[in-house]
Amino acid sequence: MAKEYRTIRNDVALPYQWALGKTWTRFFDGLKEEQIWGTKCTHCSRTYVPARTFCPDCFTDRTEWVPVKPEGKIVSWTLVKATYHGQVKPPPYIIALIQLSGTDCGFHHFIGGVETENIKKLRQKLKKGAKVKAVWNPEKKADIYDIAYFAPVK
Amino acid sequence: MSKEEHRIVKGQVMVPYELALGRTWCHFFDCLKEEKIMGKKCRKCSRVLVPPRSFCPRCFEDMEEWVEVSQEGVVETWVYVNMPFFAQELKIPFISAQIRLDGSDSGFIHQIAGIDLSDFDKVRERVKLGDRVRAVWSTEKKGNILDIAYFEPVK
Amino acid sequence: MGKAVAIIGTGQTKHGRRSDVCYPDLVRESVTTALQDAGITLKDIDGVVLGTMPSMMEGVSSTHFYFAEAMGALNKPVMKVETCGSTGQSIGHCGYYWVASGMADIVLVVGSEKMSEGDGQATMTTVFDPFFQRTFAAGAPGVFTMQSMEWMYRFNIPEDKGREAAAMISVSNHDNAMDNPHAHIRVRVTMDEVKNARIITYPVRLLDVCPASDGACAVIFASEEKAKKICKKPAWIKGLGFRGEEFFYGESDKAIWMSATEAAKEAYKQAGIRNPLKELDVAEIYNPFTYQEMIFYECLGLCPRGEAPDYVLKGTFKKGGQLPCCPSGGTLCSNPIGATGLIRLAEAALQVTGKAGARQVGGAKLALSHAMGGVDQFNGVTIVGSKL
Amino acid sequence: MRRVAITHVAQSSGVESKESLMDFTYAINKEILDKAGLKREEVGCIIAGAADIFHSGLSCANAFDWDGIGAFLKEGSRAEESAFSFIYGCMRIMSGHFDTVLVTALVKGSENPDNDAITSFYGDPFYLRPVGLNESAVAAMQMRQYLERYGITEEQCAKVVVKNRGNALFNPYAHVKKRVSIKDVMDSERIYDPLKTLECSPKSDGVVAVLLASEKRARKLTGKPVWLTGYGSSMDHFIPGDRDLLNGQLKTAAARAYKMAGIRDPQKKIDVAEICEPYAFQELLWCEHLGICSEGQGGKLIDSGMTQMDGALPVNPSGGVLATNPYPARGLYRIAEAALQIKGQAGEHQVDKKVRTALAHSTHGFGGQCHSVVILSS
Repeated sequence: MAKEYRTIRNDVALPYQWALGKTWTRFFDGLKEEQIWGTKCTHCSRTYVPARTFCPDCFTDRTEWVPVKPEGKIVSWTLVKATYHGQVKPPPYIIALIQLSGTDCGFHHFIGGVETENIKKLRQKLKKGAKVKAVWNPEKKADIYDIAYFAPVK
Repeated sequence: MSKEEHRIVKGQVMVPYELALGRTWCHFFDCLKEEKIMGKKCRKCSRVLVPPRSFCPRCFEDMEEWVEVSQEGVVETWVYVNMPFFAQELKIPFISAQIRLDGSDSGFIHQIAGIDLSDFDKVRERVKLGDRVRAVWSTEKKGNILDIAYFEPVK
Repeated sequence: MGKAVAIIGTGQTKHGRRSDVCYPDLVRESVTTALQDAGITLKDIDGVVLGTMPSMMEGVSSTHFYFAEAMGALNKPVMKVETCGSTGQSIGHCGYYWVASGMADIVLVVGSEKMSEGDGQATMTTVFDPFFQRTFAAGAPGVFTMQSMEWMYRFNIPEDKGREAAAMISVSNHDNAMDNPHAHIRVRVTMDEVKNARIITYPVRLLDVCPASDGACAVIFASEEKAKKICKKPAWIKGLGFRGEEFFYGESDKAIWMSATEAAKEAYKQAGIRNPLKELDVAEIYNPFTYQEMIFYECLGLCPRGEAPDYVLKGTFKKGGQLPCCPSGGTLCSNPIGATGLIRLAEAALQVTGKAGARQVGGAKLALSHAMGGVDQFNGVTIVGSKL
Repeated sequence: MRRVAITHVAQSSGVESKESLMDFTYAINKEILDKAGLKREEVGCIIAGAADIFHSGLSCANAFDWDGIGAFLKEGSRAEESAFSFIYGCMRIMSGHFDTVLVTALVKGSENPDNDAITSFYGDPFYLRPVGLNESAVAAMQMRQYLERYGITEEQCAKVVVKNRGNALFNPYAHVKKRVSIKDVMDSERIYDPLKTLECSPKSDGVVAVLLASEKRARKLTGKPVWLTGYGSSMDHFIPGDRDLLNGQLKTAAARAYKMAGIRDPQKKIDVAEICEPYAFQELLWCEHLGICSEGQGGKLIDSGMTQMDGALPVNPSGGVLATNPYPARGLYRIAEAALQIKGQAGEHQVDKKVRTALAHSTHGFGGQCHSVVILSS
């Protein structure tokens, strides 16, 4: 054991089967077809992506499905170099907040197709408002990774 | 509802922790290695607790006095476990039991074995509440609770 | 007691295997129903309390974040209160204290669990400490069986008699659940079926054991002033108590079960109840296991120690008996853990307000609700009445 | 509404403890009861503040915590997030049911995986978690927006670290005690660019207990009761992308607390503030939202020296969360420290002015999804 005093290792491991529900089932099915779905609230007219069962602001389920273009602009991002248990992938990688065209919220995903070595160049490339476009995973599983990442548009 | 069944995503989560034993529990496990079961006695309420405590949860005073308790005791209750579940530590079937070790004032949780566990009806004949059992030690000690391999009925 | 507090609305999901909805949507179902029941909107809510079993049951941490919108908590003060299986009672208590403190007029309390998403027994096993007892743990059935065996031995209850009474409890709970549209398990069972069902952990058989359910429950608490304004028939909180014992199983006497006894005593004292069996009209007891329900009858002072099977066999706690217990079908027929204790409270409130539909106990004015949690460690009791 | 006072405070050091969590908890609870001259039995009600299994590896952690907090057969409960447990304790006294409540928050960060690993589980399993969000990642995105929108500089953020780690040198309970320079901070690894290692809080151990009492009892228990005069909390959207990360719910929480406390001008009225800043820039952003400075002025605030130990409104004289981060207990640590400042018992890190009103703040969740603000007064 690594510590100088006595400890016991307590690994908590558990299996899960998470229900997607109708809204997210449809959303992820959409990704498989290279279609991003959002929902628009008929009350406040805000469009949220991923699609929602109900409008988070109005608490109403009177929402309509709207197709969302797989492109948008960068709101914010971070280059991850930290490592930790259970990390989604080995660093470095970029997580971004992207506002997809026609939506009223930010969408979280990876940024790819860029060099991460030079942080100054990266900052130039990923300036606020920079346009990005979804790059689809050739192999689709109807999950969030069906979008491989978003890449800057030249 | 089954008609409207929507998709399910399967996953598994593992989170690692490393918990400190602290002085009291270290000493308890050290003593197990020497085939001694130690409890602690509260000077206020005089109860002897196994597993030992650094403090008495009732009197909220430090428990300072170590007491070796007997390796024999009385079965206060038990359960025959023959249902599997994820990440189960012991192989089924096993008997989980609460044993009042002589000289202690709390029930000690461990397993009863050393008898044929395959047939429950036979097990019921062998293990009864109020019966006496004694600790059987593992030959190889690791400083954990299974240094006591199990408790077996005293003939 | 401090300021008067009432329950002005309740909402429950259909409990069961709800793989048709994601977890937040399940929660929202109960909230929407409760708001409708109370005839108010989210604007009227001053604060939200959430609780689930504090565990990795669904693999999401700190679910008050995840459910922020679903429980209508956006821009609102929240509380997250959790005490294992007794969570449902504990969040009810928090709702009460929040209003009684004068910090809020109307508080929404939400409890939920989606057990089909995790592994119930494996999760429950992680409640045991990893130093001494987890190795020998066998989820909930293991503990409850040990407790029941100890209790029968202590009071010299013959095995056959215990078996007969436990079977009767199973039959009557299953019968009752037929009247409850929210219940998870809705099938009638016979004495023989219970007695011959598959053994889970002897003497406990499949039909002695609750299911693992998905479900949510929401209850709305209001101050006296608001309750009188909004609600024709509020259910008033008359008394409440919560107690816990030592962590390690075996350290305190589970056949006597002090935490249950003391929690009930405290609630009775506040409610001015001296003879609960006579004075209560209905009780919603947290009964994940038939045998355990009998221990509760004794701890809650509904019958003398060791005599629960006799009382059960003479029908005291059946529908139409002296004190009908779990007319909803109880935990035995639906157990979404984090919601279960709150469902007990909601059902008690429905009973004293005459809104319990087919499961209504005629003329019920005073009702007890209860939940248990941890490795037989915690007990919470809340008593509601039709009169202020 | 009955008045509630903090009568006593006890806290552990944030440094890694070799004791088991149970014994670690007991030591502090024993200490506070001894300080107050109370027996466990004499306390009306006991509330624990702890997180769920992800912060301890034990399901229903309240079960394990119960003995150490002295709650055997006591009326009690547990709230996740220690600021919640504090206000729940206060509610119990306000309700008239209890005259004394002991609130204890506890965690052993040293036993847990990294905060980043644990906070990943705040995310849902379909969207936020698989795209790698955790508290640090969201904070980093929040920071970039903050820098861009208001022209705050990274150096200004680094100054917060220099100040708080500097203050921590005088706090015997602080975890990380090492003076750092702006250059040290700027040169530390950019683990979540623009966030740097030294701008992120550590993972600490910590048990903190606060004894609450009704007015009558408080006056008997202590000569220096610290009164709760305001509280506010508020919850934001779950998905960070649904919010404006620079305009969150702290304003709402603060407005509620100020309204209750009758505070119109927080900058003038508040003498000292203990703010939950797991990431350096957040102290500046939160100060804006708390009305300690105006929008976009967080950088100027730190430059002005106003929040320094000897400034007009010292912020985090204890060293804050950047020095000591027992995650689910950190809110109660802020409250305890604020109370000590009012009592004049903060020792070497006592601010050099008369403290009448102190603010304590707690936050948890991605980018400050939930905030609590507590106002205490002499």
